[in-house]
Amino acid sequence: MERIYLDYNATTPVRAEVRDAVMPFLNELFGNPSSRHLEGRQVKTKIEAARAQVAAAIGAEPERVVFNAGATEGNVSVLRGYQVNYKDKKGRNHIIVSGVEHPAVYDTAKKMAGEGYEVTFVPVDGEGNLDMAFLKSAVTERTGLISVMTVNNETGVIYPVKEIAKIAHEKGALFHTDAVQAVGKMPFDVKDIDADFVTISAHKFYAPKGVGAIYIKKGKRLDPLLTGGHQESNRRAGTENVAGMIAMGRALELAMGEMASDRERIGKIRDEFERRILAEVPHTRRNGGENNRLYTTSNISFRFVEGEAVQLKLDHFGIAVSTGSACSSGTLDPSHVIMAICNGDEEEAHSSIRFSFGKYSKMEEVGYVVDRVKEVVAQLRSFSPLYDKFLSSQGK
Amino acid sequence: MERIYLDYNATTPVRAEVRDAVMPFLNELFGNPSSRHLEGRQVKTKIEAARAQVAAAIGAEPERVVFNAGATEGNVSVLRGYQVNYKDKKGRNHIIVSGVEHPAVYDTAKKMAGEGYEVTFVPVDGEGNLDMAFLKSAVTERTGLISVMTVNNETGVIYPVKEIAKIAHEKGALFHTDAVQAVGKMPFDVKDIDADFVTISAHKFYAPKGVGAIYIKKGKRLDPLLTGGHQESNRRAGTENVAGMIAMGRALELAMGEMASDRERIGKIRDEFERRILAEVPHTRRNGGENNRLYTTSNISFRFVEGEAVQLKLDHFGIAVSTGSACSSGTLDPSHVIMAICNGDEEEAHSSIRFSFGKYSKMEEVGYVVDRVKEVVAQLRSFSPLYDKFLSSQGK
Amino acid sequence: MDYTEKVMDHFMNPRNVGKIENADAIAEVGNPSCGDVIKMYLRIQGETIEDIKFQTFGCGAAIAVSSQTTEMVKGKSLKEALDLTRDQVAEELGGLPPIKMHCSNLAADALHQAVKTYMKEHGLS
Amino acid sequence: MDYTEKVMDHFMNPRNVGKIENADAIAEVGNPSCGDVIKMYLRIQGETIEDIKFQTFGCGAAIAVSSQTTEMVKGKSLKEALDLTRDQVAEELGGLPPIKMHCSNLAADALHQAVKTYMKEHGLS
Ligand SMILES: Cc1ncc(COP(=O)(O)O)c(C=O)c1O
Ligand SMILES: Cc1ncc(COP(=O)(O)O)c(C=O)c1O
Repeated sequence: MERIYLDYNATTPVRAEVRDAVMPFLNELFGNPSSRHLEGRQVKTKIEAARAQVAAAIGAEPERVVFNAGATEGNVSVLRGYQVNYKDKKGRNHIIVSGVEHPAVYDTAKKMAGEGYEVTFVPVDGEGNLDMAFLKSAVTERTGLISVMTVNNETGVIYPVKEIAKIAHEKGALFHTDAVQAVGKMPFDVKDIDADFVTISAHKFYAPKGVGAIYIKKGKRLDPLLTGGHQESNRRAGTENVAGMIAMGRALELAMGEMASDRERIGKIRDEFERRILAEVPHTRRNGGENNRLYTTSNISFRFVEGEAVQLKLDHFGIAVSTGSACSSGTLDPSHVIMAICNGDEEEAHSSIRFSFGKYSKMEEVGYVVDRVKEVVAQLRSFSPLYDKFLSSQGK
Repeated sequence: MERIYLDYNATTPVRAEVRDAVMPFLNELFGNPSSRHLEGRQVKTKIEAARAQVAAAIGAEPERVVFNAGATEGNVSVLRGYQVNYKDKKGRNHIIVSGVEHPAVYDTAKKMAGEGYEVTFVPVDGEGNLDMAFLKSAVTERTGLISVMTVNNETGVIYPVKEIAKIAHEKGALFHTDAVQAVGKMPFDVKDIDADFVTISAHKFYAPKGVGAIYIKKGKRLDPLLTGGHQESNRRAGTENVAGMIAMGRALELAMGEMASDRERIGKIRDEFERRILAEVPHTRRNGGENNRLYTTSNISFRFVEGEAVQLKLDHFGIAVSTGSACSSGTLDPSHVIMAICNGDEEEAHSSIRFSFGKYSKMEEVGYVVDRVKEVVAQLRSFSPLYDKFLSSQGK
Repeated sequence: MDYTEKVMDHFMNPRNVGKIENADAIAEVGNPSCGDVIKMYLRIQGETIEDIKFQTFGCGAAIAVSSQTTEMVKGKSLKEALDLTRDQVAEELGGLPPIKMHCSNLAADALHQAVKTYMKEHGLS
Repeated sequence: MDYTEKVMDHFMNPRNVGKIENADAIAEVGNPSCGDVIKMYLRIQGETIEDIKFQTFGCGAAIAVSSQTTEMVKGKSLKEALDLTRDQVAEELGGLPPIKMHCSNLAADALHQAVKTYMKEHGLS
């Protein structure tokens, strides 16, 4: 049986058109873009075209796009590098990040807190929405950077980045958004948001892993993380991942043309799936408010059973899903995101599963997936001591 | 006519076997290696196999190899991260680097000098050899790191890294070598050298650009540059460049099998080329001693003419070479490497051309290249005011 | 993080799941906030574990470890049950991912706790 | 760093290269350590540049700029030569890479220096 992949938020397959675009760069177009000879110049021209494609997809000027090795590098670059915009560097060492950021922001900010930065984490409510009043009152004249993601990777919750950018700017702070889960999937315009820095990652929109980009607003700077080479206009040293850049440009170009129809089609599948799960599997809870969520994602807690067990059994039935984020799979703790949204109810946090849909998802698969989820959850509950206790407490 | 590529030190084409190895990862093997489902686990297994291939090529245990986005990231990671090995961090903020390092080390070290580190640059002589007495006397109890490349990218000069590692260790300093131009081309063994850190880059040995690795000796650590993900055993966060890693492993595996014969064959071509150039073009100088040099590289100064002009004309005749390093092409200054070796004679430095040979170089091409070099240099000299002055001074 | 075939077998087809009504000994270890709760039910005849069942809330490893543990002590003496170590269980399963060795490998603890309580209550030693 | 077709044409086929024996005016600018030396030789008749030649040590841009400059002033008056700017030369070439605008675009300087010296020596103004 064909497997059913429902982990598009973790990564996506490389689409055929993108693969085709890349092939010449694994063949005859092999020059180093920094080389002045024909082999180099040819490639240079192509990576500049890819830069223009990426820029167009986010409403930026091409020269404001800096390619890198992915959004982890992007996020770290922004957090580590933003201070160069402030003459009095010491005066702006307060950063504000949401409590549901990806580890590349969240853990990096935590580390910075141990290095003399003042870091404020903004909490979310049970639907995953940011406490905006808290955020507003946290901004001071010493705040240098506010970093809030556009779309959460675990829940799909969308954040009011335009409003937050305004709050930041009113106090002279810079605004960064990790737009990894947004770009290529929903309309996103750096100018409309008025973001100072934006990070994106190619492998979330059907291009290969290990390439991404930062948008840096005109007039703003980042102290480069990688030094010792003039590449990317002195903003990111190192021989370019040429094939990756080409792929990223092409993938975004394609994504732009298909965004509206994907949104419609994939959203319907996700909605139908979620409706059925919540209706047919008892003791479930959606993590993240129903609205104000990206159409790709459904994060569900199945009470009394542990997420990994559900995920493993579904895997056995040919269905790929994830517990929290793939990125936290090196630890045993539930992700800080789900913990935040579960209001500290760790049991519910341990019971969460993320289903994320994408280009190759089919409505016809929903029935099979729902049936398997029902079966797996029922089976695991049949010997769950927590479920047993719950039943007893209900007098059953 | 087919072009003749003589810029293998800048970058290499992806070889067919490597391309073949990569293809499945741009197709069905698309999972995120951090994912626990089948799609993820399959890929995880493969990147671990690639790690073992890389490790085998440098005599390391697989778990000591950390993949990254290339040697620029690798070099910066080492320079920025080594202090974590010293309890008294402030006590070991002296670093020693050679005066002929790649900008990723050289410029980064310069930047660190402006940030409170004490940095010593070790000079080279007219043949490109390190002043070992200077180096020895520069090491103190406060020296934390010595970084000397294994092979220079511009001249091919080979450095006595084993000896330098010993000098470092005697004073309790760590030793790093940028082995980008050595690994895959000549025998290289981290244990024999007793290096603490080694950086390598895939695109120098017929794999794609934008992927590399660091070797970190057992018991040694680097404070990670990229944080916020457990990848690479918490040593380098970020979704992996899977295709790149696979390519790198396969390319090194192939390189190991072919190293001896390549060395023999390519070395003969380089030697014949160099012999003829030095014999047939007057007023030339080899940058780098004749022996103790990698068999791939020939760096020649053509007095009275400027390097870029020579390079451009050769490009027009279908021959790709470089002036200094591709990496310094963003500036107009001759590279610090060639300057160092020319003993500050900037005219000679401006006149240097690097010819670097590789797998697809052919002995039959030497004649054509030598003829074109002769023609181009003669033509440019015909209207060089410096040549004119020289002739007058000779009474001609 | 790969599980061995044997872990997967015990996980997919856990042996001895459920409760024993009027069990002679019961013990529960772990707690939901750690992601693992293991409850053991024992029927004891003399010094022999006549029957054993478990309920587990936890990951694949926790379930497999519970199942494997019950198999290893069913029909064995209380003394043998006390001698069984976590490491023996893990070994019998062909190993566990390092990250799972500590947290999810709780079944032996639950077993020991149940047996010890039983022995105390029945004046055994 | 791409050169325009016209730059490449002047670079590959430079016009007016060489020296003029017994030139009426000569000037040299730049120095080898900058990577560019441009030397201009002028033959002047009355107020007209009858002939002009150059020698250049330098990159592609330096050579193209030299060649282009000589073409632009050959047969022109000294005044016109003095009015010619570096930017006009670059523009006539269809532009130069930004990094080359300053360093390699020295030919107009050499020309001006030669013309000014000539005018001083001949009491022109
Ligand atoms: C000696 C040396 N070190 C470092 C680098 C930089 O590595 P990368 O191109 O992977 O950034 C290069 C080549 O570019 C090199 O030749
Ligand atoms: C929201 C978000 N930010 C950052 C990242 C990290 O990006 P990358 O995988 O390119 O390192 C991810 C995904 O892994 C993500 O979902």
